[in-house]
Amino acid sequence: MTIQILNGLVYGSLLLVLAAGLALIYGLRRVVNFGHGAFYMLGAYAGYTAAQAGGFWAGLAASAVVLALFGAVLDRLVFRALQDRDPLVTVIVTFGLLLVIEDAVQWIWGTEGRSMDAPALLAGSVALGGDAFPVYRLAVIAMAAALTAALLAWLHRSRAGLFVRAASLDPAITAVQGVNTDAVAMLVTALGAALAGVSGVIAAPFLSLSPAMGGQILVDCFVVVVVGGLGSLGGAALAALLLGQVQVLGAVLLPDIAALIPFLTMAAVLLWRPTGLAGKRL
Amino acid sequence: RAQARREPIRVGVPTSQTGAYAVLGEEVIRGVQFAVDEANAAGGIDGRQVEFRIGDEQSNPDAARRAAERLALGGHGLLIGAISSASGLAIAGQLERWNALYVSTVNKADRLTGEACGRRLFRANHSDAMDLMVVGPWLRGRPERKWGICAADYVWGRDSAAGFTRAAQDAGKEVALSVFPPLGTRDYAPYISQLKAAGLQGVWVVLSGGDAINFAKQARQFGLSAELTIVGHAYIVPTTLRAAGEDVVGSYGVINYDASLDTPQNRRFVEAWRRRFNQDPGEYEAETYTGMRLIFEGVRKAESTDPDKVARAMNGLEFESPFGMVRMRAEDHQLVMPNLMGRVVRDGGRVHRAIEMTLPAAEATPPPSAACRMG
Amino acid sequence: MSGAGRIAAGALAAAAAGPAIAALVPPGVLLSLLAQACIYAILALSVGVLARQNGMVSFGHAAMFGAGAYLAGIGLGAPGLLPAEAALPLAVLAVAAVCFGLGLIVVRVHGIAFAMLTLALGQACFEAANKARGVTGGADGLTVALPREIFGLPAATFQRAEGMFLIAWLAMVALAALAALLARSRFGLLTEAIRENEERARFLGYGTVLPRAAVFALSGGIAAAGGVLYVLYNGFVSPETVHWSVSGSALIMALLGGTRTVWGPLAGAAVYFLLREQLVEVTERWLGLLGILLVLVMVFLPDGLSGLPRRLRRRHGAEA
Amino acid sequence: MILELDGVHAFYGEAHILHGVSLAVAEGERVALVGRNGVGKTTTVNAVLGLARVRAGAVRFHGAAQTLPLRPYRAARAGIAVVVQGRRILPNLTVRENLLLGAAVRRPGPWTLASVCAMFPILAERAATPGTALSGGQQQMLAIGRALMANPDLLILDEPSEGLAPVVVDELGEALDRLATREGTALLLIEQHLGLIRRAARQFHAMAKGRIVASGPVAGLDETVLHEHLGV
Amino acid sequence: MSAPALLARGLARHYGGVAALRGVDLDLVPGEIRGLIGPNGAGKSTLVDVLSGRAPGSGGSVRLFGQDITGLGPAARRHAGLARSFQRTSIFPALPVGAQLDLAARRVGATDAPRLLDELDLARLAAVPAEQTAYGDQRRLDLALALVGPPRVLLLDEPAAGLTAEESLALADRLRELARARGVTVLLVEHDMEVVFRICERITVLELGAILAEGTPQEIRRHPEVVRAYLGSAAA
Ligand SMILES: Nc1ncnc2c1ncn2[C@@H]1O[C@H](COP(=O)(O)OP(=O)(O)OP(=O)(O)O)[C@@H](O)[C@H]1O
Ligand SMILES: Nc1ncnc2c1ncn2[C@@H]1O[C@H](COP(=O)(O)OP(=O)(O)OP(=O)(O)O)[C@@H](O)[C@H]1O
Ligand SMILES: [Mg+2]
Ligand SMILES: [Mg+2]
Repeated sequence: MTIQILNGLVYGSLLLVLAAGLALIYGLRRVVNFGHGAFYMLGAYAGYTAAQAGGFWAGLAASAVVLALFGAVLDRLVFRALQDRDPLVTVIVTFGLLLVIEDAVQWIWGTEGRSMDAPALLAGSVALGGDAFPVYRLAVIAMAAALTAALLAWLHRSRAGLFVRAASLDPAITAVQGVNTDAVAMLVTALGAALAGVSGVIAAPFLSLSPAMGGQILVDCFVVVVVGGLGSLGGAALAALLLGQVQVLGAVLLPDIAALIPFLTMAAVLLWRPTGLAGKRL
Repeated sequence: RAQARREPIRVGVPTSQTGAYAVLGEEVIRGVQFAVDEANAAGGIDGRQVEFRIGDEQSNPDAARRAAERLALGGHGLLIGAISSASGLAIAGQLERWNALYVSTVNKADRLTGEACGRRLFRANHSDAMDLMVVGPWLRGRPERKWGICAADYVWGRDSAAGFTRAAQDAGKEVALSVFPPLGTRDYAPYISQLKAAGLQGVWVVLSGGDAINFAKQARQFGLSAELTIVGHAYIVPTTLRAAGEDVVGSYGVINYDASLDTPQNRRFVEAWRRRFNQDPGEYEAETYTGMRLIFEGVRKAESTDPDKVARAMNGLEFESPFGMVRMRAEDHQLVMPNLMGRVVRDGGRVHRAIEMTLPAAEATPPPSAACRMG
Repeated sequence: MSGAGRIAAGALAAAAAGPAIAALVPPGVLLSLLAQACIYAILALSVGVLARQNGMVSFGHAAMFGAGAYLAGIGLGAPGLLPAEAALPLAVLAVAAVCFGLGLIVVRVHGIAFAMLTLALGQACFEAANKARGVTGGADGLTVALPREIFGLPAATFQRAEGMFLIAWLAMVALAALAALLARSRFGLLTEAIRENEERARFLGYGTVLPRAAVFALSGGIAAAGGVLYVLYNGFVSPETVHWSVSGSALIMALLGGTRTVWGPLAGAAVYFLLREQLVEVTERWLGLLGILLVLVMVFLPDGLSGLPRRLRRRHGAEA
Repeated sequence: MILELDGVHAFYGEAHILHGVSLAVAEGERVALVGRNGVGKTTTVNAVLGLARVRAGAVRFHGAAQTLPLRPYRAARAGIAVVVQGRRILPNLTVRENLLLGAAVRRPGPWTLASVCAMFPILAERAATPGTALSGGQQQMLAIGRALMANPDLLILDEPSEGLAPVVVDELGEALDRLATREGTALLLIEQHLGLIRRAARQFHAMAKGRIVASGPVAGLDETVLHEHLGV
Repeated sequence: MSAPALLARGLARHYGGVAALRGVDLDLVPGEIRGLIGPNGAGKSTLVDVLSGRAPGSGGSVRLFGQDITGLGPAARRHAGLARSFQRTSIFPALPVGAQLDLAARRVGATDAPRLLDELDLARLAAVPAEQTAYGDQRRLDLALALVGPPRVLLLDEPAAGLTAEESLALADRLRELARARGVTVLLVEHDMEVVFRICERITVLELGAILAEGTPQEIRRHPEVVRAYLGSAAA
């Protein structure tokens, strides 16, 4: 059972990094980013290509940089133009982005699945409770924990973090205080996209790459962000870990409805607390 | 009359260019393309050139219906190549209305040649029932006694799991644990951990596409594939091998077709294919090619491209294919063909499949289903 | 009540346009596409009604659409049980009734969270359709054989493009007129008020849950009606019809058209559906192209297509 | 001049609200802007902030003409702080964080967390509670404190007395007076409360229908003028 | 003597650790206009919220003309004859001003909506969506939504805030008229002392969630505690 809890933690950690990006972008731009899964995929493929030349860590870095640039450009060209619009409009726009990215990835990398190796440093497995557990999976947990801690500290301890939180609550009033909210939003969208990219690379060594990978994980990611309370990072973290556990336990204990478990969890949480676990933003 | 003779043969290919099955769609298109080019290079079929047109079925039966409709009503009424069984079934219901025929080359659902069978509906690939026919004889020769099953949780996975369980019991084996991960599961770790903990000697894996790749990778990382025998249904296919070859070395599986199949027709086919694509043909490519050969022979026999007449001509038709001489059974429109069992091996740097057992066509094809009543 | 008169006149004119279109378009692929576009327009209409009256964005309407289709399909498949004339309306009513009950609970959730909740419920239906093989045929789908006659019309009428286009067109016009009348009614005004400020509506003495649930039920019923037509036309329904991507398409259609007007979603559905079909024809890279078009349209047309006339008029006015 | 509006025409969407408003506030000047509901007082502020669209005319900060459309953060960076109408406290930030946000432009000056809290002690008491958990009047104090944190050259207040208890209004009047005399901060005060206007402002402009219709010293705000523009 | 219009006993409410109301009693005679004043944060809005059913109280009971309405929701209280306005404007932003009043009137079978529109100078805005009107217009609309009927008991949370002095006085006169002619009972929370002193026969002063004083305007004006904590120069 310890192994299963650990398994749940691994998937939860991955979701956590991915969902953090989604929550950030939602917080700042009120954009329910349907393209987030596509960002994740794009990050994975970009990382894959870079990793072939320079190894896993180069892939990770490259993916973060490429996706951050992509996010910044997107924010400047599209999200900013949409900032005063009905948030629903942006849903369609991000859905459009999703189509464009998926198509582009298929075009560039083809439709066949690919796989990427874990870095040599983290290959192999360790004995845990008398059973082998891949080292890389433990590293995923560690990477996610470190990233989340850094992000939370930044948001709640730094001046920039204060501006980010303020801008996500009321951009107009924040701007009136002298904060360049456009720049803040661009930074945050870039950061959110980079997080998606990074999680794509983190996932690659154990979940493999395919043009469908983004769509599959997107729904889980939405579940996490909504269950956590829209735009709340702490809530999303909690929800990601919860979902990871619930999925594993569901697979083991209630196999017949395993596919429904994320949805049932979400429905249950929302009916109990309509605004999600955190109930407020950021 | 001479005019009519030169009328081209128009084949419609409603297949997945987008969506979950786009990879398979590429294979189908390669199979069609190859067959068409080969026929045209040989001066056409009875002097008729062959044309084909693709419609994107988007891995979705609703879109498949529209794609096929557009092809059929636009004059490409000889249809081939939809991916999912549901797409095949959605098309099957409309064939009369469109005056079209459909040859399945990927759909595996038994229903297609069972309850849903029809005058204009043909299958040139292996059904699920056929795949399970090879498992029994193979299991008998194996030492493993205690088996587990890991199957995708939908019709195909459930049917295959049930079939395997029956075959195992007939062979005097035990199925101790069955797990059914949902389709599109990303992380198989919880299932792998369960399989490991159950003290099994072998696992029957019913996963395809990205699911198969994920499972293969994770099974190796957790040491599952090293500990016990893995046997798969549509699992050790070329796409899995290309993406995760190292991870499936040593795994067994049903193989519907392999380039090493030893028939004279296949040797010719593989040689030409390699020249053209610089790689070996896989099952969907070979089966789609076979389906195209069926259409060509049907047209030749009917001396017409009218789908109605071609469909009639296909009944009981025997023709040469990479599988050897095969026959389109009139009772249920299933192509009677052999089936194989094999293993992934590495020799030198190359990872490929080696055939371990061949079940001849007569044994590999179960008798026609009683549920099929040809209209 | 001149407003209601206008709606009736508009509906009659639109209804009359149906046979005209059917006469102008040669039977074939295009007419079949138009018939399907009408069916999806009904689905988009249902999403639009919910968005307009309740301010609720559904990501699960494929479930109601699919439920209508499955229930009708199952009803038609068991002719001994029910005559088709009863099975079809019952399918719609059953979905509406379930939606009403569900609505009493789910309308407490707002905004994006509501969208996600409907997504969850929709996916639950998708899984159920996949799992309940005995009833639905599972992933391979349900093949439905129509009885010889339904409502006195030969089955072929429903399965041929000429027949289905007219039926779907008239159904679409009738349902849209119904939605428009609702929007103008006092009940419509009340639901809009609740949409705008639920708390204040309560302080004005209104219960807010029942009206919202009623709109949810109406919307579900409209979607189910679309589903019934779908299964009549295709003779087939599979879980993909219930998948969230269909809900997503319906939402895109509704928003593309604009949910401020009742007819917006209809226009959105027609444009989106036909555009997509056209792009699929033209290029293998249709997905990316569709994506780019969506982005451009939404960036440049804030209120969707239904905002276009007003924008044009304004531009015109500015020039004059 | 810290702030100059020159023939400004401002819009919300297509609605033309300001029809050529000209108005200037010099260093240390104390100006009141009065007028009935809906004449465009708030819109004038919003034009300065870029929250209403300026389509014609010029807006200058410290003599520098601003490019249009005006970005909302320009005014703050030019040393103009605003207490907006309706308070607009950020709900999930604490009282302290709301105040720190006011200091986003980091201008040096007498106003710090400590001195603002000295002026409104309740803000220190409730420093760690969310901003919207304050009562209406407390939120108004927070909004004023937030604006002061910017150490502005010009403080614009849009109906700051709304919701404040009479004693607090007295104190506010005194504080604004002090602010103007001791720190030399210029004031632009939009108010209905005559006592506060008299206390804090020296000049007035009266608005009607999107235009400035009268100006003069506050001392000269006699009954007839008031009745005409404010309806007293 | 008939039952009191509004009778509250021991009303309490906590926000986390903050006790916003600590056992407040209130008796309103039918047709009375009661002023409720007190420093910012004294608990006035909280009291209105508890009375109107917006926030659950953590103790105490409320009776409306003898009927126990303690457990009822806002809609039921409106039917029982209790209406309120909001300190933070609460209207229907996208709906036209006139339609909002119709809606409010219809539920209680009132016919005075058109007259109210006129009297509150909203008639010219009848077809304009509320979000496009000025702040003061929105404040008056909020007020109008509470006034239709008129209700038997009216809870007003700073109705004069954001109004011009002239409008405030007109409002005061109108409330007095309502009370006299229609017997409406009013609880008026207001910081504009001119309005309060003009129309209230009795005034309750709240501080720190408890009643500090109660009396006639003259008494309150002279109450040293009230002058120090609240009135300041307005006492003059
Ligand atoms: N978002 C908006 N869209 C369209 N028109 C608006 C909008 N906001 C305000 N208006 C209109 O602009 C005009 C001026 O409004 P403004 O808020 O500037 O008035 P004001 O003088 O500040 O009034 P008040 O004393 O009530 O605050 C009003 O007639 C109002 O109807
Ligand atoms: N949501 C909340 N969470 C925590 N504390 C709150 C909340 N709402 C109000 N309070 C506190 O309760 C107390 C009473 O607030 P209330 O709004 O009733 O005051 P008030 O008398 O209406 O003041 P004002 O005249 O400023 O409107 C205040 O100290 C306030 O800070
Ligand atoms: Mg104003
Ligand atoms: Mg208050």
